[in-house]
Amino acid sequence: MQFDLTMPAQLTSALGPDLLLMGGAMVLLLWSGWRRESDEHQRSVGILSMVLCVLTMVAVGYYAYRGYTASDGVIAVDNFRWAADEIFLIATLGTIAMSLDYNRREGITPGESHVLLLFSTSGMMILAAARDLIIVFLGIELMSIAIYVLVGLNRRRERSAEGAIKYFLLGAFSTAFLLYGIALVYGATGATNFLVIKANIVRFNLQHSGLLLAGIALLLVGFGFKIAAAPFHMWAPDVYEGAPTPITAYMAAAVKAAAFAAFFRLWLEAFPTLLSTWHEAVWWLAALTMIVGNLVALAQRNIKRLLAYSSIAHAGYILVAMVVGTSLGSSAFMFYLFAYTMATLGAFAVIVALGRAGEDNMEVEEYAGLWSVRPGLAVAMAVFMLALLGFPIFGGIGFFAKWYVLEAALKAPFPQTRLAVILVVTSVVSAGYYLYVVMVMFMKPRSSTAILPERAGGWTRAVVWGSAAIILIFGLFPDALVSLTQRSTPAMSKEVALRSR
Amino acid sequence: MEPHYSLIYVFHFYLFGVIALASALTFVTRKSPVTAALWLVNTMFSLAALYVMLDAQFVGVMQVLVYAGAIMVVFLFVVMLLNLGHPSELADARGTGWKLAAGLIGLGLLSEIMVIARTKLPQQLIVPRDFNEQQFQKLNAVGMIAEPLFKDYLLAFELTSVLLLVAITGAVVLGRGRAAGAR
Amino acid sequence: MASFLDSIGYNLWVLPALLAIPLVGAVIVLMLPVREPAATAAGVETPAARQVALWLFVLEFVVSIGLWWSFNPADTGWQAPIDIGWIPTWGVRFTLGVDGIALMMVLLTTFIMPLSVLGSWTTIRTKVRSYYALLLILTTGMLGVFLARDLFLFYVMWEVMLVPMYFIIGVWGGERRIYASLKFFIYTMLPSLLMLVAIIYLGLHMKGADGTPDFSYDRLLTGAVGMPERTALWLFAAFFLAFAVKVPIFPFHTWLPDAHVEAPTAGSVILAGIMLKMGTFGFLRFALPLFPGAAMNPTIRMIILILALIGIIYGALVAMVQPDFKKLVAYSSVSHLGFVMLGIFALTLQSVQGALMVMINHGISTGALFLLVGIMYERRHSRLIDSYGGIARVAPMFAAILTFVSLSSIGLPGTNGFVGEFLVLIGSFRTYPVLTIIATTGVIFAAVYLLWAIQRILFNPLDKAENEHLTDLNKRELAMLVPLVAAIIWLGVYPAPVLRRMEGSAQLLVNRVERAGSLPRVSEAGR
Amino acid sequence: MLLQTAVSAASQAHPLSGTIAEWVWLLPILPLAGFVINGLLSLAGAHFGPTDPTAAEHEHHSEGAADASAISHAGHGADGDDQHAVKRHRWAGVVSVVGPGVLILSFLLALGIWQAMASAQPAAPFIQRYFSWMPVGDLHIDAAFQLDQLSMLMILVITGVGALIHVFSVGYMRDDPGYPRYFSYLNLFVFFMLVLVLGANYPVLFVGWEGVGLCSYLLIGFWFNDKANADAGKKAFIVNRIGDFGLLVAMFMLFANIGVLDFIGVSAKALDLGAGSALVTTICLFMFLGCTGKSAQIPLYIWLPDAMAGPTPVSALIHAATMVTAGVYLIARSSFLFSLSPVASLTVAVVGAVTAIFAATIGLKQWDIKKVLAYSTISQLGYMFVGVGVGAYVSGMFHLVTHAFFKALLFLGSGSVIHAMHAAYHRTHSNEDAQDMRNMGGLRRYLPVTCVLMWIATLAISGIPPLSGFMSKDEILGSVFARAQGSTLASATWLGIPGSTLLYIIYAIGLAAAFLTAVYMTRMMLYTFHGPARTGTEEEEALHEAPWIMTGPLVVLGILTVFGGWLNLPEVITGIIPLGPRELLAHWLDPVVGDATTRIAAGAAQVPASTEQALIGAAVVIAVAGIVFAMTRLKPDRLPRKRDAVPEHGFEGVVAHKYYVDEGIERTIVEPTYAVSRSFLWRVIDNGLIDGFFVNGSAALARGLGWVGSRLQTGNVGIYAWVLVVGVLVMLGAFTLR
Amino acid sequence: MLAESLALTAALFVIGVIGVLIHRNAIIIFMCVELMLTAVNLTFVAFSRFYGTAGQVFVVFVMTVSAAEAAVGLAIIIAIFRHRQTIDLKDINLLKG
Repeated sequence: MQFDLTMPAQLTSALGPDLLLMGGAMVLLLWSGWRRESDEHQRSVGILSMVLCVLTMVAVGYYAYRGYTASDGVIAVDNFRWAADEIFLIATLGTIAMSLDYNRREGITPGESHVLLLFSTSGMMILAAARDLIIVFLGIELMSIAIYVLVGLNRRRERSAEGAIKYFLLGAFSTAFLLYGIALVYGATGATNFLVIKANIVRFNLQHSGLLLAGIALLLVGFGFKIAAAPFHMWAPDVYEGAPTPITAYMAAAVKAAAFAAFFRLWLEAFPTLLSTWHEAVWWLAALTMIVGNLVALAQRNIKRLLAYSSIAHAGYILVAMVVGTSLGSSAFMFYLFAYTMATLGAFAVIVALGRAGEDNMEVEEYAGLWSVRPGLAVAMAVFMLALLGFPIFGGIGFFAKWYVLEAALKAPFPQTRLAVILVVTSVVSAGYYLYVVMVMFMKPRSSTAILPERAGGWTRAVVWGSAAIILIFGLFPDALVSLTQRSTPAMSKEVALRSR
Repeated sequence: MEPHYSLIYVFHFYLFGVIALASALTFVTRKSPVTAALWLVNTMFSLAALYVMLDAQFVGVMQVLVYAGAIMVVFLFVVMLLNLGHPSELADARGTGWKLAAGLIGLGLLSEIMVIARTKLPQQLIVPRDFNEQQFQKLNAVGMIAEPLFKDYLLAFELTSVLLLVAITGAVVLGRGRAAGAR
Repeated sequence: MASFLDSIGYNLWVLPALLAIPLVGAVIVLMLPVREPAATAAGVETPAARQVALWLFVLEFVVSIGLWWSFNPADTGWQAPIDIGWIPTWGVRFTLGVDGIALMMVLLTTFIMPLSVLGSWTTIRTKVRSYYALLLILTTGMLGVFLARDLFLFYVMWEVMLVPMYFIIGVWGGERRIYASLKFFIYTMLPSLLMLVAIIYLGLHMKGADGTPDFSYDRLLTGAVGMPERTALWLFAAFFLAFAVKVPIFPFHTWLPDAHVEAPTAGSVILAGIMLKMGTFGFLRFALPLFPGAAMNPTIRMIILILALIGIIYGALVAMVQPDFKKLVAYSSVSHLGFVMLGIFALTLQSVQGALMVMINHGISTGALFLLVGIMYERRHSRLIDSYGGIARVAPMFAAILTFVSLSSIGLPGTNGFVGEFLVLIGSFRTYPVLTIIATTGVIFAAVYLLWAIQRILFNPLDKAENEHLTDLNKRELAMLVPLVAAIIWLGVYPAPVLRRMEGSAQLLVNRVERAGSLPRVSEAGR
Repeated sequence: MLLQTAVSAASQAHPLSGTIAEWVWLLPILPLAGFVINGLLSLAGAHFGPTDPTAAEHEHHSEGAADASAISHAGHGADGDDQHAVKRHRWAGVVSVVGPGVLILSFLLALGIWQAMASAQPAAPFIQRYFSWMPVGDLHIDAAFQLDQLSMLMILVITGVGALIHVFSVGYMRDDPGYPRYFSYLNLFVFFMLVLVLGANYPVLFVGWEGVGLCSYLLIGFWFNDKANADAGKKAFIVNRIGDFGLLVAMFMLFANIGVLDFIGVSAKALDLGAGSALVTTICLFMFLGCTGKSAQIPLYIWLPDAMAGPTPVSALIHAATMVTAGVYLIARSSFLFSLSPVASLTVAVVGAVTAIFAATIGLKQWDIKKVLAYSTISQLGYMFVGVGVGAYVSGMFHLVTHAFFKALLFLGSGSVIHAMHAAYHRTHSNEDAQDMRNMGGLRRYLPVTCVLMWIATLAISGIPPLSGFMSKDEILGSVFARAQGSTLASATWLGIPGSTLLYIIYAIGLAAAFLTAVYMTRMMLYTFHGPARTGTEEEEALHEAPWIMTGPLVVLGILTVFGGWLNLPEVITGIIPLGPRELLAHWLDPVVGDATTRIAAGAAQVPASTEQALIGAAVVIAVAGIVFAMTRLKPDRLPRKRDAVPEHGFEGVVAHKYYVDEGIERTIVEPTYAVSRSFLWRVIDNGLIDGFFVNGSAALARGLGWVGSRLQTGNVGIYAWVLVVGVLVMLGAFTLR
Repeated sequence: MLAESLALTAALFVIGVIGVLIHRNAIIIFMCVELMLTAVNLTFVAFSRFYGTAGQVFVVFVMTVSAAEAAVGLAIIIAIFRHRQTIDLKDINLLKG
């Protein structure tokens, strides 16, 4: 079935899963305000939010299964969107599950926190669908504003507030650049719809329009900030450290994925004809991000900061898939996103599981000898670290993700061999800190004064083992996932690939 | 295809432009948040005037109401609430070296962005010169905004509603303060 | 024997079984109930784990030994082949097979592993289950490398080896184990990843009609020949680096002393005995046949040969001055593997066969040396040569075996060491006489460093009070050394069956590389 | 299958097939079995360690202490031959039977085979292939034995002299705690020595070649608890390895050029290398490098004097009679190569001659009785090389055999002396040196049999007719003289010197060395057996002749020394006095070396009988002169004891210190190698440059950059905004300023 | 007047950027960001003369977003003030490295 997006009813249908999530979130907002704030209430809201997530996942799956398409319009109805949605929803699910335990421990009682997550996720789903710069802008804002709040959610932690203000100020600052970019692109092409922009660029021969180029540059800045690409990454470590750990996981996994999804769609659907123009900039962005992220991560001793830099580095790897700018790039991108999301979620879930109230034990060294007291968590964390490192079998799917990106880079019309080499060399650097975590857990003796971490909550453990299982199982049999992602390319990008050759 | 503008129009355009720039410059150089806010309001007003001159009457009004009226008032409110006008808070700007560097960077940015001023817009896309005026005549100041807002940009409009809901919820969650946070 | 093996369909299941037994075994070992060290008679946590692991490795060896008879030396193709789809969308297949070269490496692996379990018998007291499980997983990885016929599978297996060894060194190793394990991991990972890039490039280069990449070794073998020279050079460089570090060739060797010294005994044995062979095996299986043009480029060949030569002499000289016996043995590996590299790149049938023999011999002799160092260490908690002296008097069996194994490492005729070195040198002389003469001086240095070391350990006055009560080998230690000694003699006196099994594959390799290497290259401009 | 039929086909054609010669494999296997039995017996006394060495370390402490201290006591005070018999090994009886027994059996078998060969008179060697050792492509190396007249001769010497020395050892070593180990090594040595001479190709020869080196190493370091002994063993092995390197290279060159390594194949294809070509010269020179190592010639002679650290019977067997002559054997065996290269042959002769005179001078100033014999051995080996060098292969081999007799006798005799001295000093718990001639003197009173036998040997080595040494040495000198005119050697030039001149010089050197030999041997005898006793009064009572099991072999060797010359009586002597059949050995060896000798001597002028007789006369006069010179000039009565001795000065000092060659090598080669390896290669290159700078340096660089990046992350949002804006500036510039 | 408008917006935007760079007071920085957004609004308005009223619609959206940001942003500023009694960014640097 094809939706006609000019008809409001059909537009609504095309937005079914998104609306389901938004509507459900509103109901839950009412429900969370209904009772006095308490931990039990927070949990009930959380569990209902998870149910809503699952329902939305089912809806997304159904839409994908039915293979709906749509006329050209403000939103896209394609597999790229559904795949991205599922990733966001999985991340949200994991985040809420962790939050249930985390909030109890930290005394965070507002049930609205879960609702805000849901709203943020709906913003992401909009982002994944958006084919209009204005929708992109609003999606980003919808997502971000909720996150600003969520970062500062832990009112007892000064760090939480500090993270919030840093994220907020810089986020608003970067939004201004993004918006300026949108304005300039609009000015140059007279349109905000991706497909029209592409058509107009070709039609009016705008490849060298200063307005357009400046606009693209500023858009790159805006997206670069959201995905935490160097040199627009500097907020990330501080904010990741300050935010409550489940929110950090959410930012590292879902927010980044959403920004990437919009970024990818915009670039592939609106500016494919300018490949040679933006190619070099994205190339440098990718290279710089990989280098900076991995190098600075080496100096980290705080596990959350370490993972923050690691996530910066991974943004660089994903950018490699972008540089390729082909459908192979986009399926590699989707595969990578999935792998990265699972590993990041799992790693943060371990951190949640091992945290103590007040989160003052975020040093990696705190995990010394973890293997002897919590062998399961230690092994799971090792799996996540190896997955992030991109190691086969033990790191499961992480290796295939890297493989796929490398394959995409080398298969590109202009093979990105040098970028691939940078990727692998910086990956080796990353071994320095991923293995540092593993080393501390397995090879350092447990200090006699160390406190035995409490047994983690059931939900958190479920996240840990769920993501570990997914990573390992797909790490042995990735074929189903590969063929899924091969179909999850933006609807228009086939043409792109052809033209860029 | 720039239309021909009357001298008086041009004069006023430049006048408000200069006021806006001057206020903005004064705004960024103030140390006191209150003074700064007031200079910013001044900039907003000048811009509102410019909007009106550019056939965006509704937006001009909104500028005054929303920006100058609501947003900036909230800013001032917070400044007052936190007692940020206190002299001890005023040594806020960075040193001269930083300022100079910032100015240089600003000049650099400006020179780069200025390519946009040289760009010609694609002629085929440009609506007739009196298009907005006609719309104004036909649909009045609100209607000419409302039509695209509720037709072409319905989705965006609905999203802004959700956005506001989120902002409110967020502000409440954050603002309930320590007392609420305690179990 | 062959007909019996046929009757049980041996060739159909042997290779997957070899990979599966250790994996299943690892699960079994991990599921054993934990027993605290204090509660067990031996003072070892969960002593059942080591028994189970030992019998699993014995089973593995028994299963693998059938290959000796089922292998047909006249057939130069893949034997006991397995071909299962794995990731069809990426054109990756799970293909296994043995040729003469892989056969010997597999047998070497399955032979060394049970002995290394015996070597860890009493030294590994904590986290015993994990230790043996890692050893088992490691075995799968190593066998996978030797058996893989798909470059993707090969790479996966190649990396899989790394993690268990990382943990074995890092958790059960010596004082500087953390440094050593990280160094080992990163040192090997960097070039491996570059090789990964090259593998992907190759796979894409060879893609089928439907655009799916193809990583099948056999297809790449024929397809890679027409590659432009520059491309081939770069790809060869990537493979070269990966293998060179593993070998290790001269300037890439510094991970080795650290890793060997810090690893627990079994770790050193496996590292030296099997894992170093991965590098040279990689050259034989991949780097040379895939890029004959690049490998046979006179300049490159000369550079590699000179590095091999430096490795032989330099490794020996540096080994000579090591105060730590384990480090000495580690550096001696650099020297020995230099001979292998010389043999491989001299590329005559004799030199390649010799290189293969040195690989096997080095596995046996150096494995035995590390076991002996472990035995010393267990008694005195010192690896320093100076802490010993004259112990032949109190530990005559130990002395006899150490002397014998050292002599085999020196390459005394009649032991395995001679056969390998002699064949390498006599073969290399045909193509590179001057280099070979220089390499032959390595024979002298080997005698210098090993004899000097064993003199200071076994002979000289028994002047340290601690050594006067040193105990001789016990029965377990004797049991793990005797098979090695027997292998040393067997391979030294009657290596012909081994040589005959490898000859077909070696000949094929030499022919292939020589033929392809001498073809006029397709120039960049000509395309 | 194929192989076996080939073997049978080849052997059926041979006259020796089907005879006792088929049992040739048993020759080396017997000593090997002895090695295994004795080796296991030597380990039978060992105790198994505890099941868990780490855990049980302390528990075992008290139990093992008594045992270990008993054993370790045995190790202390071992000094030279000064072994303190603490307790006889419990299997000593068995060992005494097995050790010499296998040798005697071997010798009997060898006699049987000799009998068969003597009757069959085969013209071609008898090849026995057992299995394919290293078959790789066109390289076929079989585990095969070759039985011909040359190897037969060697086998008889090895098993015969070997058996005598084994028997002697029973008496000499019986009280040593390492008795079974000693015999296992000795048996192993004989095994390898037989492999060496039986090998049908160079690689199999090389197995024996290195194997005997190994046994030499083990036996020199037999009393390993003394560092000097262990050092000496190691030195022997390493120096030999240098030689082996040459032999290896020679093999490589042979294979690379003619593709075969078995003796028959090489001799068939040797001409393909080109007579007199640089190639064949190079091969021969590399091979000769191997010989200099094994046979202690300049420049690789340095290990042999140190090798005297081993038990004296070992010195007799390995370092005098058999192993050290392997080089001579190799050249005789490779005569088909050396005869093609006059330059290489001349080199062999020159090196032999120089070694002969050089070692003889050092022998003049040695005080240790065994060291004198060691330098004497080096000197005599030099003669042998002169012989084979000038293409007189039979003469070389002849001297080899006679030398085996009289030098074994001398060594065993000195062993008898040391045995007595040692026992005496042991009785008085003295720490005096039992091997220093300054501590001896007048021993003829206590050791009459030994004294007489050693005098016979001394006269033999000095060249007094009709003893065996006279015959063989004279033949060599005669050959040199004969080849100096008209042979291929004489017409060749060596380093610009005409071969003819060179040969005359070599002849002169030979005579000079003969003089010196007579001098130092007489000196040794005088100081040891004559003059006043310097042993010490208390010790003198303990001095006595060795038991029959030691003197018995001495007597047999004495007989051989006297009559050994009959093996190859030269025509010039039989022409004067009909002592017996002439040139038996030359006829015997003719199938093996005949062609080569002919080739090298081609065109040599026939030396007139009168000249030959004059030469013999001169040689005898010189020998007698040497003895007389020593008798008259040396004053044994005035010799101080070792502890009262003053060091020599001037040239005498230099000679006493062996021309400081060991010290020179130590300073110029050994020490610099260690120093460079340690301080430069290991510390600077390995730890510093590669590991420190490149490996850890790059890691440190990455960490350093990371640290810097981490410092930039100051926590101040303003800075983040700055970085962001700079990024914007660059990004915008990249797009708009193009 | 397009060029003039665009130049003016660029200037205002850059002034906003400079403001962000030179100030340490969170509220003033936030105001500077508001100035930047306003400058962008002028761009939209300027283009709306050429491309129709859509540009003006965008301005409405931007204003809404500004308002929403203001609500959340000021709440965050109050929150940090509660902890630190200051909103000087120089002093808000617990998180670093």
